[in-house]
Amino acid sequence: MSNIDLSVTIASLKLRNPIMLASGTVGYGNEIAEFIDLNKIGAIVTKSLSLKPRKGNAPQRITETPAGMLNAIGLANVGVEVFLKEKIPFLKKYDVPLICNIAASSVEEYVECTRMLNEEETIKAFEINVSCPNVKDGGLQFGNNLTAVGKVTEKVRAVTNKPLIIKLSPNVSYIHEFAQVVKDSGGDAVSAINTLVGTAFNIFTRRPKIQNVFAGLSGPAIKPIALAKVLEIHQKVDIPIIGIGGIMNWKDVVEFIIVGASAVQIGTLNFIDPTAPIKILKDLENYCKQMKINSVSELTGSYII
Amino acid sequence: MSNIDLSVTIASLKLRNPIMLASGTVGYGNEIAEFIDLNKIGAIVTKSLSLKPRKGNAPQRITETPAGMLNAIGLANVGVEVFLKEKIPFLKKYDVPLICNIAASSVEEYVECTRMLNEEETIKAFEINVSCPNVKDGGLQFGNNLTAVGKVTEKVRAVTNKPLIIKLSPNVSYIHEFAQVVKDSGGDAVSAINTLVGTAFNIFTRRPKIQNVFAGLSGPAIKPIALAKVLEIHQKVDIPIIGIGGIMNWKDVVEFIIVGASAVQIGTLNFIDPTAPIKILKDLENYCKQMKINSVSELTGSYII
Amino acid sequence: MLIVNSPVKEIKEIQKDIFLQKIYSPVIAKQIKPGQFLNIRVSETVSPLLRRPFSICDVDGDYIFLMFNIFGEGTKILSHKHIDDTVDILGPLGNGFNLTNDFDTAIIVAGGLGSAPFPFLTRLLKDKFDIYSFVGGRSKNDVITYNLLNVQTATDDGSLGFNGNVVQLFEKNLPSFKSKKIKVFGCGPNAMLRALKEVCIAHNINCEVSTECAMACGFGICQGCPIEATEQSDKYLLVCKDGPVFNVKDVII
Amino acid sequence: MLIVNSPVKEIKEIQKDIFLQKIYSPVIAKQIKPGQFLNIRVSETVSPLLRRPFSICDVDGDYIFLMFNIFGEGTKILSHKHIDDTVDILGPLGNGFNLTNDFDTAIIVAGGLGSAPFPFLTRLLKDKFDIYSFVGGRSKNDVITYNLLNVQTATDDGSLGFNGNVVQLFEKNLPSFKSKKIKVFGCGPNAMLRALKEVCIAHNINCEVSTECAMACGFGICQGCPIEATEQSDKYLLVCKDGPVFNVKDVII
Ligand SMILES: Cc1cc2nc3c(=O)[nH]c(=O)nc-3n(C[C@H](O)[C@H](O)[C@H](O)COP(=O)(O)OP(=O)(O)OC[C@H]3O[C@@H](n4cnc5c(N)ncnc54)[C@H](O)[C@@H]3O)c2cc1C
Ligand SMILES: Cc1cc2nc3c(=O)[nH]c(=O)nc-3n(C[C@H](O)[C@H](O)[C@H](O)COP(=O)(O)OP(=O)(O)OC[C@H]3O[C@@H](n4cnc5c(N)ncnc54)[C@H](O)[C@@H]3O)c2cc1C
Ligand SMILES: Cc1cc2nc3c(=O)[nH]c(=O)nc-3n(C[C@H](O)[C@H](O)[C@H](O)COP(=O)(O)O)c2cc1C
Ligand SMILES: Cc1cc2nc3c(=O)[nH]c(=O)nc-3n(C[C@H](O)[C@H](O)[C@H](O)COP(=O)(O)O)c2cc1C
Ligand code: FES
Ligand code: FES
Repeated sequence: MSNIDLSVTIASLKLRNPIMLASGTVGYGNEIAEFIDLNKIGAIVTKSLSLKPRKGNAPQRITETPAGMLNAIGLANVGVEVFLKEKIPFLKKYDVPLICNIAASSVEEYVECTRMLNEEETIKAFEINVSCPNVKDGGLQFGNNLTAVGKVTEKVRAVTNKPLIIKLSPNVSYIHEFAQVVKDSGGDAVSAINTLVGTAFNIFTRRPKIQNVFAGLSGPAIKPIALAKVLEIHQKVDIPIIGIGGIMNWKDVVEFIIVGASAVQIGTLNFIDPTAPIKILKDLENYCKQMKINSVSELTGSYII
Repeated sequence: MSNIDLSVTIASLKLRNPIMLASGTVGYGNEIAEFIDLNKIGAIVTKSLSLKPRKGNAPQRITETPAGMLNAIGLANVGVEVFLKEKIPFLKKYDVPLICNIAASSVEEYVECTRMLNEEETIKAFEINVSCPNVKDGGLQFGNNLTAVGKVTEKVRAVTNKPLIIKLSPNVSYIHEFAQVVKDSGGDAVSAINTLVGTAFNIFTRRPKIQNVFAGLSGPAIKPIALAKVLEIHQKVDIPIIGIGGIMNWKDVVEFIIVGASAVQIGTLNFIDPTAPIKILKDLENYCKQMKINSVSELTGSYII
Repeated sequence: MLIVNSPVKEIKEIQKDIFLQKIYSPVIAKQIKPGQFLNIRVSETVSPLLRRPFSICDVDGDYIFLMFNIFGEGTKILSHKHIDDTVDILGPLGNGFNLTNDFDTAIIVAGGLGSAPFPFLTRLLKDKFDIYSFVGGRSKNDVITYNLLNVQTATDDGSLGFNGNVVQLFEKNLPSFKSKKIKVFGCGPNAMLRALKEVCIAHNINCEVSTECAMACGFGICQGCPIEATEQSDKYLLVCKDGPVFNVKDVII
Repeated sequence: MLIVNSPVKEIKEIQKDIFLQKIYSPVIAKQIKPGQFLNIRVSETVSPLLRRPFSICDVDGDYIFLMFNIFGEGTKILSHKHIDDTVDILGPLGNGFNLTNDFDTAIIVAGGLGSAPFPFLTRLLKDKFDIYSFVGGRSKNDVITYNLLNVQTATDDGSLGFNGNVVQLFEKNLPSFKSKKIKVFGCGPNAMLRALKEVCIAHNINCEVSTECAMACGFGICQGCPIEATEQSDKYLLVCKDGPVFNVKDVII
C-alpha cells in the first residue's frame, strides 16, 4: 500500500480517487467490468438517461477525425425505469460511487428523472447533461443559454439533496458565466467539457458521414480547449470542477488537475484501451511520489501563472 | 492546360483558384516564395497588421498538441507604415491578389488602418480579424460580441470600396448570427474560422507552456469544428464564406467547399509543407475531372443532406 | 475478451493489394471462433486514434491471420509493419457463426474482402461438411479465393468466372443443392448481403451473414454500431456485440 | 532551402540513449554548413504534426548525420526508423557558425546534446585551426564526445572528468589560451549558454552559440521562435532565421 492520498471530495461526494468514467463511454458498466475492477475506480457515470427509452439515431453514428472522433448516438438509452430495474442490480455488486447522468428535453423531464432516481441509494450523485449537441428538441438551447441552465439547476436542486453536478457545454464564449449560474442556482459542481459541435462529409457522395449531420467531437484533439475551459472556470468561479476532454494518459490527468479540476472523467480513451483508467491510477500515484505530493487534492488549481 | 475552371468569385474579388494562404502563416510572402510560385496561388493574406508595429508576446509562443498546435504570437507585425514601405514592393512583383488582414484594439484603429491601406492598389481586399484570442486589449470582446462585430464592419465599410471580409471567431455558440450581422452591416464575405481558445501546461513546473497562458488552437484537430461552423453559416446566411481550419490536403479543401465555402485558406499546413498549396491545386483539379465537375464553384454548398 | 500485444510474424501479399498478416497470439488463437473479430490498435500514437476491426481470417496453432487491403491510414500502417513489430489486439469480439445448426452442406457466399472470415470457417468445417464457395468481385483482381474450397467465381465485368454478381451465381447454382441440408454463410458489401438475404428468404434457406459498420469500441460501450432489428423496433441491435454475424431473418441490412 | 525525402541508411546508438542517424541526402550534404539545422517530418501522419528541428551533426560525402536522444514522440519515431525508411527533410535552415572571423584556435563548449553540431564543425576546422573541446553533462552518460578533438569533460556529479559544469571547466582552462586568438563555439541548455556568455563577455572573448527553442516552421513564417535582441528592442529576432547561431553579444539568452 502506498501512502499517497488519492482521494478527492466534490461537494459532499467523497471519491477514493479522481478518475471517473465519463457518461456515454461505459454504458452501464457491464462491459468495461470485464477489463477492469470497477471497485478501483473513483466513480462511474451512466450513459445519459431520459424518462422514456430512446432508440437513438440511425447509423452512421460515429466517425474518426484527426486525433478525435465525432459521435451522434442520439442519447440511445434504456430509460429511467428499465435502468432502475435491470441495470442497477449489476452496479450494486460493486463498491463504486454511481453517478447518474440525466438528459432531457424539458425542465420538467429533468426534474421527473431526478425524482424517480433519487430514492435509489446506489446512486451517489447526479450529473445533469445540459449540453448534448445531438438531441434536437433538447440539448443545445439548454446548454448555451444561461437562463435555461440556471432554471434546470434550480428545479433539479429542489428535488434532490444528493450532490448535483451540471455538465457544461463548451460551445459557448465564456463558460465561466455558466459555472457561475450553476453555483448561484444551487448546483454543487460542474463537469467541463462535453463534446464540441463538429461535422464531417464524404467528398464523393457529398453526404454527411454522420446521419445526424452535426455531431460531438471528443478525444485528444479537444484537450487544449477543455483545459482552457477548466482554467477559465477555475480563475473566475469558486466551484468544484470535473475535468473532461481528450484524456489519453496520466499526464493529461495531471494537467487537468493542475488547471483546476478536482477530479476528471475518461471518455473516448475507454474505447481504445478500457484498462487505461487503472493504469493511469498507478502512474498518477508515481507522479505524486516523484513530486513529493502527499495528497492529490493539493494539486487542484496549483498552476503557477 | 486543363479545361477545369478553378476560378472563384467572392463578392467582387475574382481569384484564379480557391486556395488562399492564411493570415499569420505566411508572413508577408517573402519566405514562402522560396518554395512555391506565388503567381499560382488564389490569394495571399498578410499577417494581421496593426496601426503601430507590435513586438508580440515573449517566448514561448507555440506548442504542439494532438493533431494541432497552440500559438500566441501576440500579433507581432511591422505595422501599417512599414508594411506599405518595405513589404509591399516585394508583393508587387507577383501577380497574386493580396488581401490585407487587419487587427486592432478599437473600432477607430480598424478604420484608420483600412484608410491608410485603401489607396494601395496592390491590396485587393481586406480581411478584418475581429477574433484573435491573443491580444488582451482587443480580440475577444470584439469577436464574441455581435454589436461590436456589426460596428466594426459598418465603420470599415464606410472607408473602403474594396471587398470586405470579416474573419469570425469560432468561440461562440452560433456563428451564423455573426455572419448575419456582417451581412447586415455591409460586409461582403466572412472567413471561418480563426483559432479556438486553448491552453497547455507543463506538469512538472505547473507553468503554462505558452507565456500568454491562453492561446489559439489550429491544425487538423479543429477541422470538424471548422466544417460545422461553415455549414452552419451556409445553412442560415446568404454570404460568401472562406473556409479555414485544419486543412491538410485536397480532400479537406473539397470537404470545406462542399459544406459551403467559396474559397479556403491554408494555415498551419504551410509550416509543415510549404509546397502543399500547389500540390493541392493539382489534386483538386484531378478530383473535378474525376467527378465531372467543370467549375469548382459548382461544388460550393453542394452537400446532400 | 482480452487485450494483448502480439508480434507480427509474416506479411504476404497473397494477390495484388491483398495482404495476409500472420501474428503470434496463442491466447487469442485458442479462444477465437470463425466470424468473430478483433479490434486492433495499429499505432501507439493518436493517428489513427481508434482501433480497427478485422475478422479473424484463419487460425493455425498459436498463430492467427488477418486479411486486408490498404483502405486508409490504419490498414496502410498495418501493411507496413516489420517482422516482430507488435499490434495491440482486443478480442475475441462478437458472436461468430453458429455452427451447431442442423446442416450438412455449408455454402460460402463472399464478395470482395468479404472472403476474409472464410478460410478459418473452411478449416473448421471441411472434415465434417461439404463446402461450396461462391466468390465474387467487381473485377478479377477483387476476387479472393485464398484457402477456400470448391470455388466458383463471379465478376461484375466478366473478367473472371460468371459474368454478374456472386449472389446471382449462387442463385443459379441453388438447384444443385436440392437434396442437401444447406446453410449459407455470407460476407461482403451491404448491397450484396441485402441481395443474398432476399434470395435466402425467398428460398427459405438458413443464412447467416457477417455485417460491417463503423465502430469505435467493438465491445458494446459506445453505441456506435447500431443495426435495425427485424422484430422489436424500440431499440437497435449492436453490430459489435449482437453481431457481427446475424441470421438474415433478424436484421434489416 | 529545399524539401527532400531522404532514406535512412544507418542508425547507431553511439552511447547509451544517444542515436546517430546516417541519411543519404546529397543535395543537403552539399549545401549545409555547420550550425545550420534541418526541420524534419518524422511521420506522414498528423502525429506528430509539426516538423522537428535537428542540428546538422556531420556530413560525409553524400551522407548527413543527425544526433539525438529519445525526448518525446518525434525522436522516438525517428529512432525506430528502419534502413531505407525515409525522412522528409526541410533545409538547410538558419545561418550557421561564422567561420570567416579572425581566430586561430576554436574552442568548443558543449553541454549534453549540445555536442550535436560540433562533429561537423570539427571536421571542417581541424586542418586549419587548433581545436579544443570542453564537453559537459549532468552525469557520465550525458557527456557526448563523439568525433570531437582534444576533449576535456565535466560532470555535475563528478562521475566523469571535472566535477562541476562545463563553463567552469572552460573558464578554469582559459589561461592556457592566453597566447591564442580564440573563438568560442557553444551549444547546450540555456542556463549553460547564459553562463558561457557571461564568461566570454567578462574576458572579451568572441563567442557564438547555437540556441534552441520551440519551432513550428523553421524558416520565418510563423513567428513562433522569438529571442530578445540586445540592441533594438522594438522587435524580437527569430531563432530559426536570424539564428540559431548568435554572437552572444547580440542576444539576451
Ligand atoms: C466486424 C468487422 C470485420 C472486418 N473485417 C475486415 C477484414 O477482415 N479485412 C478488412 O480489410 N477489413 C475488415 N473490416 C473493415 C475494416 O475495419 C476497415 O477496412 C478498416 O477500419 C479501415 O481502416 P483504415 O484506417 O485503413 O481506413 P480509414 O480511411 O481510416 O477508414 C476507417 C474509418 O472508417 C470508418 N469505417 C470503417 N468501416 C466502416 C463502414 N463499414 N462504414 C462506415 N465507416 C466505416 C471507421 O470509423 C474508421 O475510423 C471489418 C470491419 C468490421 C466492422
Ligand atoms: C535549431 C535546433 C537544433 C536542434 N538540434 C537538435 C539535435 O541535433 N539533436 C537533438 O536531439 N535535438 C535537437 N534539437 C531539439 C529537438 O528539436 C527536440 O529534441 C525535438 O523537437 C524533440 O521532439 P520530440 O517529438 O521527440 O519531443 P516532444 O515531446 O514532442 O517535444 C517536442 C515539442 O516540444 C517543443 N519544443 C522543442 N524544443 C523546445 C524548446 N527548446 N523549448 C520549448 N519547447 C520545445 C516543440 O514545439 C515540439 O513540438 C534542436 C532544436 C533546435 C531548435
Ligand atoms: C460515443 C460517445 C457518447 C457520449 N454520450 C454522452 C452522454 O450520453 N451524455 C453525456 O453527458 N456525455 C456523453 N459523451 C461525452 C463524454 O462524456 C465526454 O464529455 C466527451 O467525450 C469528452 O471527453 P473525451 O474526449 O475523454 O471523450 C459521449 C461521448 C462519446 C464519445
Ligand atoms: C502561428 C499562427 C499565427 C496566426 N496569426 C494570425 C493572424 O495574425 N491573424 C489572423 O487573422 N489569423 C491568424 N492565425 C489564424 C490562421 O489564419 C487560421 O485562421 C487558423 O490557424 C486556422 O487554420 P489552420 O488550422 O489551417 O491553421 C494564425 C495562426 C497560426 C497558427
Ligand atoms: S462499436 Fe462500440 S458499441 Fe459497438
Ligand atoms: S520557427 Fe517559424 S518563424 Fe521561426
